[in-house]
Amino acid sequence: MKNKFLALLTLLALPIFAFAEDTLNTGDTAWMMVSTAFVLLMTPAGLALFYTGMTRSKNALNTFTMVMGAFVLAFVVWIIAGYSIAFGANENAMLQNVFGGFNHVMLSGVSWTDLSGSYPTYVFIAFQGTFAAITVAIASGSVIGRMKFSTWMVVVALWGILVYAPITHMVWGGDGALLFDAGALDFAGGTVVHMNGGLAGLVLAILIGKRAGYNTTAMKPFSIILTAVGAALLWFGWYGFNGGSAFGANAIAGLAVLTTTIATAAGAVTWMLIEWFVYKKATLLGVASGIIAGLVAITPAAGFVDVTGAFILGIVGSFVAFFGVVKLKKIFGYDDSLDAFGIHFLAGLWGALATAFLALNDKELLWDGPLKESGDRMGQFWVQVESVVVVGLWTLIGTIIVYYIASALTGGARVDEETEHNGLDESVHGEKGMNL
Amino acid sequence: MKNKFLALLTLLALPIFAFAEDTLNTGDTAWMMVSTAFVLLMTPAGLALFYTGMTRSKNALNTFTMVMGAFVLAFVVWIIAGYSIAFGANENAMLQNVFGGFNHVMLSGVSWTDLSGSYPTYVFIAFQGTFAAITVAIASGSVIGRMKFSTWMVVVALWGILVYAPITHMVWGGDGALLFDAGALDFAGGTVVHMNGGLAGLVLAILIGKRAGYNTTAMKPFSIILTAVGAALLWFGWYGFNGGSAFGANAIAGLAVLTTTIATAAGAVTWMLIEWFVYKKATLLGVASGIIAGLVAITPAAGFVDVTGAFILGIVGSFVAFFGVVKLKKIFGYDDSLDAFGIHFLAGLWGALATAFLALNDKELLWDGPLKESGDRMGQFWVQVESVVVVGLWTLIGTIIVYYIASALTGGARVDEETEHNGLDESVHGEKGMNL
Amino acid sequence: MKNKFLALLTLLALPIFAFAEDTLNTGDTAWMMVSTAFVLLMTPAGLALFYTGMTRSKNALNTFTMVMGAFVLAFVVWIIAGYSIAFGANENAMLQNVFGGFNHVMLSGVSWTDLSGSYPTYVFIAFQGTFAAITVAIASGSVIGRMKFSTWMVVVALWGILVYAPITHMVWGGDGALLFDAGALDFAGGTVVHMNGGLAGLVLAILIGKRAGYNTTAMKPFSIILTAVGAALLWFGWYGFNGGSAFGANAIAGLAVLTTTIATAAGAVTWMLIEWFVYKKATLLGVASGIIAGLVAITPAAGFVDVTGAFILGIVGSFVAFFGVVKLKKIFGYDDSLDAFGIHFLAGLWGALATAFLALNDKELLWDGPLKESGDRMGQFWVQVESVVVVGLWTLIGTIIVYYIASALTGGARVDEETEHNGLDESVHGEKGMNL
Amino acid sequence: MKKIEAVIKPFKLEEVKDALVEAGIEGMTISEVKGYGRQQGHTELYRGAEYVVEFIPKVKIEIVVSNEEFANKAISAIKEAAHTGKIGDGKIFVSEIAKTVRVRTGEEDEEAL
Amino acid sequence: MKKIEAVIKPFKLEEVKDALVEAGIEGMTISEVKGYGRQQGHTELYRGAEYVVEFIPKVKIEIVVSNEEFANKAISAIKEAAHTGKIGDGKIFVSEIAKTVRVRTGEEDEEAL
Amino acid sequence: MKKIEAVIKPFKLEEVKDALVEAGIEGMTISEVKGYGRQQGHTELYRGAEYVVEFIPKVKIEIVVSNEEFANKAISAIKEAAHTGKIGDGKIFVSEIAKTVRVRTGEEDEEAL
Ligand SMILES: Nc1ncnc2c1ncn2[C@@H]1O[C@H](COP(=O)(O)OP(=O)(O)O)[C@@H](O)[C@H]1O
Ligand SMILES: Nc1ncnc2c1ncn2[C@@H]1O[C@H](COP(=O)(O)OP(=O)(O)O)[C@@H](O)[C@H]1O
Ligand SMILES: Nc1ncnc2c1ncn2[C@@H]1O[C@H](COP(=O)(O)OP(=O)(O)O)[C@@H](O)[C@H]1O
Repeated sequence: MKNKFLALLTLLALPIFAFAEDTLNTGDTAWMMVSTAFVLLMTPAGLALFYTGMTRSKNALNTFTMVMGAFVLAFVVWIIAGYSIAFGANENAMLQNVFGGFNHVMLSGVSWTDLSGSYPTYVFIAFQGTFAAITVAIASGSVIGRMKFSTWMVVVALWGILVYAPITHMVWGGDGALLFDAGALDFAGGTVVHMNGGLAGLVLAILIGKRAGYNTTAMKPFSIILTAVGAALLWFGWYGFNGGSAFGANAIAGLAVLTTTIATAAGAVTWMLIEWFVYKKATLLGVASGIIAGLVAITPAAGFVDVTGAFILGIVGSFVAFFGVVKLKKIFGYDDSLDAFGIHFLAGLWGALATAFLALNDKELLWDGPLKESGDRMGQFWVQVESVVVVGLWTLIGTIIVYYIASALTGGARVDEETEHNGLDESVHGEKGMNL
Repeated sequence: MKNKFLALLTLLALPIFAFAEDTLNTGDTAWMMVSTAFVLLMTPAGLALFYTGMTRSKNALNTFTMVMGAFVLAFVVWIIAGYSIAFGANENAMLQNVFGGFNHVMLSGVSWTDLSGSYPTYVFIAFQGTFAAITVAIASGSVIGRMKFSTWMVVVALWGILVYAPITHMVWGGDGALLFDAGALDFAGGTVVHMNGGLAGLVLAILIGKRAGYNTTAMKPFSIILTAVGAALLWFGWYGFNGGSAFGANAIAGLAVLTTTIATAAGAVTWMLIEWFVYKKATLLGVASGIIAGLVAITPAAGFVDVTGAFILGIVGSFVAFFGVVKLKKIFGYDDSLDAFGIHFLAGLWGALATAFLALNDKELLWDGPLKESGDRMGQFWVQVESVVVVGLWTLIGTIIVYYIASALTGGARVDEETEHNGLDESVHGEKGMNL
Repeated sequence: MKNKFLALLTLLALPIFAFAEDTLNTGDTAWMMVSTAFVLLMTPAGLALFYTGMTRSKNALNTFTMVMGAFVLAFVVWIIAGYSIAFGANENAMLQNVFGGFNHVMLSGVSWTDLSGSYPTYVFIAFQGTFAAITVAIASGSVIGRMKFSTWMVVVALWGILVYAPITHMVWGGDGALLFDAGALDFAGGTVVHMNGGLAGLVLAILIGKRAGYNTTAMKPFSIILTAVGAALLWFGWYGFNGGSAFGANAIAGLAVLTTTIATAAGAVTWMLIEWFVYKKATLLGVASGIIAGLVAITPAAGFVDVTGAFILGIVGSFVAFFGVVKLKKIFGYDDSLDAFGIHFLAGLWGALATAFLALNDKELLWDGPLKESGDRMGQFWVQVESVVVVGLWTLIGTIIVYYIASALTGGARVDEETEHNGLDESVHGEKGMNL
Repeated sequence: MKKIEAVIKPFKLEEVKDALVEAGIEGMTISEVKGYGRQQGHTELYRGAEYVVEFIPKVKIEIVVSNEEFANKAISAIKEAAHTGKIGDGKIFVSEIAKTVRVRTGEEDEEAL
Repeated sequence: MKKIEAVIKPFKLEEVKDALVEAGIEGMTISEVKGYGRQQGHTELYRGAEYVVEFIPKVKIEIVVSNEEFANKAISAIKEAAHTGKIGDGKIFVSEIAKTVRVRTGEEDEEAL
Repeated sequence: MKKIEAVIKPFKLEEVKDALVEAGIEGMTISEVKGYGRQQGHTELYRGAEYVVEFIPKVKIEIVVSNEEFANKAISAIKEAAHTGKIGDGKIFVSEIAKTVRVRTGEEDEEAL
């Protein structure tokens, strides 16, 4: 796959050289267009329902709007500049480490006839745009119920440029990009998407503070049925997310489809069992949470591991996320409203690190890096650690900056007390979730 | 693409001539089957939820049933005669302008081994059938809350034959068909589907009259969450609608996938901003409406325009639809219950006309017509105007005729006052939307 | 298609012989991955919503959890042993009739580079796993509202091994398998999935007994809107179910896509008309039921029949299921809560038998059997009867055994009276469906 | 002080509220209730199972007024505005209130209304 | 006239209604309420957060009858039909109604019931 | 016996309940109601159509106590706990109850509370 990226980048940077082997393959093109649609569905339907169901009824529409609004705005930002920063090839080698430049602002220099390997570059751009848009939408889960919608919109726009695009460049940006050169393995976005979005959520949650009544009043979810449907749609869309990250309808995509299903099913069964042992009850929210934990954990490894690896990733992923959601949050007392950090960051972190040990030592699957070159698993592990630390720090600092700018531009990030009491649906959007 | 149609039609009309180049391509076939499934999903799930969420709770099931019932009946009618009228080749040259004849009634003369270009003709028929079925379902949005279900079913059946099939023939019916010969550009159905369905809605709304209490009582939507989920599913399915209208997994499909995403995201952001400036609030219904406006506006142009064109279509599309929904309806006082006209007709009209100016002057993309032949944009504009006027008039007259026949056959089109008061769910269907 | 199965099995059994013709086709691979995702969506979203909407509000979460929990557990079981039993080639010829053996436990012996015809074997395994998982989930519909969740989980695990896997082996297990050798026609699972799941439901319903208050208190559905959305998602996913059962993006898949759409639309229109004549009302639950009846009826025949056959299967399928749901249940007095038997078993039975008479006598479509060999329809009919009887008996006996083991292991299968009164959501899962 | 409880048809709520406000009554509390009486409910239909819905949706209005005069005004206002002449129009019940307190100010009785 | 308000367990509603009708009472108004009392609620569980549900779903029945006799009939009917013997069976409260009006006809008091 | 009905702001329910329990009141019944009064509702917005929501969500608490003393305790508890000082804090109404029955035991009046 790395070769695909390379081919793509070369193509973009040096449009004069046409590669003989770059002809459109209809099967690959069909799969990548389908994958784009699948990943799209994950945000305004999957994630939106997943989060809306978990929020209190008075914030249900606000939650949905934060996710859907984030998606459309982030996608616009992606086309305007995000793509260029992420996948452009900067002539300055130093900058190329983290920043692809502005050559492709508004997709200038890209034509509908350009190919990215065996399918149109335009499809690659749309596909990657849905990744950019879901990542920031994930973060919304941590600040539900208290952030101004206007602040959130500014956060979304800035974050797409300052945090998401550079991180994507570092990991997937081709030759000269920091973590790409280091040989980090991140098949479909364990670091880029899940750790990134989950950590941004935590940072925002801490900066904006807890919801009024947190830990003293009951905050009951609107409807777990919506959450479960959201989880099912996320699962469905994730075939595009992981399968599409093989960039073609090939055997690696097939592997990703299978490992994704196994890890997810195993993660869900695990969460049910944990609940059964701890509470003597298996909840639907638990099954749904296990599904997401499994999906997140397999993401960085989907095209690298085998059946056993998939089972391990899913099972341990559920334990890690369960711990994050049930224990860690209580210990540190932050208010990660819908557990974006607890699930996406932690399971993503687990997957990213475990990939070093679980990836098959198979040169046809691996990307360049210590493991492929010399079967050096510990070397690969340190590269994974490096990528986790770099991404983590960038997100941490970037999100803090973005938060303060957004807060300043919109006169404070937090809604007033009465609005929070009455719920954001009424005051912020002037709508009601349900009129029976 | 026009060539694909031509090939198809020739194939149907002259089954003796086998084209050497007509072999099945698995990638194209996969994409067209996927597109068919995607477009199918748009009606009984996407549009049904979109409308059901916006209606009053007492009419929620009725709304859903009108959409789902319309879909299944219209599809049956399509197989029985619609396909033949739309895509048959009439031997009478005069009739061929508007009417493909009855040769393929019940798909007679079409075999499962026939190809339409590089994929099975049966897939083409199913794909087009989902277009026929969604078009009439769109119109239901204008008459919700007062039309008898039996009347509606008769309207659906007749309209599919008398209005939809001939219009499709005129625009996409191949050599000898009126607007096809004129060189109208309608990539995926701006005129055929959206203007057509939206105008039919308005006509029916005016003929049947306003809902009791219109403009004097509060008509609150059942649940905007359902509407938003519906919008997300519509967006998802639209990749089949626009992408599938390239009739293969090719670079044009890739272009359509990208422009569709851009216009939609831009339309949604625009609607949010308009609401923000006008009402100081961004609503979820607004974001959802902007999504649909963007999708409709790009439909006739999806495979013809570039990034800039997509932005313009989406942004202006939202302005036009906002104006239709918020102002025009008030000015003229018609009761277009769920704004089928305000959004589908107006944004479709805008897209159809703007295509003349925004389409790329690229012979590989364009269909035969003034723009392709001589780069004549004004010439192309007048062709677009012609197609808009012809389609508009046919719909107008056809829908009036259909309404009166249906009304006569079912003893009046409107439910009685008490039924309207109590809501159609209870009296017409004997069900309740929710039993908590 | 049978050839595909053969190729696959040979490949698995004799991995030394590499077939020159087995190269990966990207279009077929794309289609099979899409089909896998589509079928996946059918259970945790489609079927879960379909059933949840029909159940009483106090059991809504329990219903959703039973379906979603069944799916994830059954898939895990499928990977561990189900696949091996179903699609392994047993060296013992006697056992090979019903049981593929344990060679591929945990998918041992299968590599990500293996192909199943023209696409990866891993995709075939995932695809078939979604079939295994939906089948047992269907059965849950019969025992909703009274079975312990723990019992249900044990039933799911055992049933996947003892009932589903052997039946799949018998019908689709390749040379030497009982009904495969007999020449049974079951394109996509009329016997394997629908009769099987539906009958298992009935058996469980009878063994566990009726719900308290059955036939004396009103048991109103939670929300038919959810049921209708579920039906729409099932319809969508069914393109993967039936279309994917052509195992490639070919003309047979195209045929299946068209016949599936026709039978479903015809089934839905039929149910509406029946209700109209019987009750003077067309209900949304009726339309949704007709959709499922049509889908089930076409399943065994989707790639074998033509347009007329599809109409007949859908129309009669609706009559049969209507009879099952409205009359048969009353006559015999069993409590098939959500009509898994009434719809899936009966329409599946009808489809399986009718296939003998409606299948086209076209050697390119047919599988080996009396009809293909000698055009012998009555011979084919008796083969169909044989397969129905064998599958029926195996399910009957197997399900009884599974029930008693599960019941013993979990201290009785039925929840206590108070739990049943209060609804299973509260006591079993400790959650509420909706907090307004 | 008097308390007036009226059970009316839901779609009449708006009109009744307007009539009450016009009659000088500016506070009220409403709730969704279900009524059983002479009015026959409809039948619901789910896959061949028919359920007679005996409890019919109604709206209950509660108003506390300071004296008989206002009570009579309220009763007439409701009687008129809620009237359709068909079975199920509803009932009005009047009872005695001993004490009233306004939470915000602590004012009592007449002053609290 | 007397007003009887009874708070009962929801699943007993059907039986209580039948008992009342049998006792000759043909009009009533019900509403969904939540009760707090000795009966302990269950615990809800959401991702490790446990909420004790202290307010338990109940149904309130309101019946206005013309005299003591009917009131007693109603009370016995409810007492019997709503009884399970477990904590939380509910309470019956009786109070005085000064006036009744039937909206449809304008009839008053006993005639209105 | 006395019946206290209080209409309060929903988000104050928890506090009011706690205050009542502290005051020794251990049974109550609550319901969701909507209030109309001086407090102005918000505006809802659907595609350019603006609806003023005049009926504002409130919670009604009903408590029956055995005597004046408990009634006063309850009133003070509610007055304090439900107070925000802003319009719409709600009202408390007190009326007379003639009889109380506990369904589970058949106990009557004071004993039933
Ligand atoms: N005795 C009663 N006690 C309490 N509520 C009653 C009584 N009788 C009727 N109601 C309420 O009044 C409503 C209307 O009564 P109904 O007998 O249907 O019609 P009408 O008032 O026109 O005679 C009922 O639905 C019920 O809510
Ligand atoms: N003092 C009271 N005032 C109003 N309602 C009460 C009172 N006490 C109990 N209730 C209602 O009666 C219900 C049953 O009371 P509870 O104490 O749980 O059981 P029991 O009546 O069997 O002693 C409560 O849920 C509540 O709705
Ligand atoms: N006369 C009344 N009868 C019944 N309920 C009333 C009456 N007046 C007010 N209420 C209830 O009290 C609530 C608060 O009243 P409002 O006038 O808004 O504020 P405040 O009590 O602070 O003056 C209202 O929403 C309504 O539910």
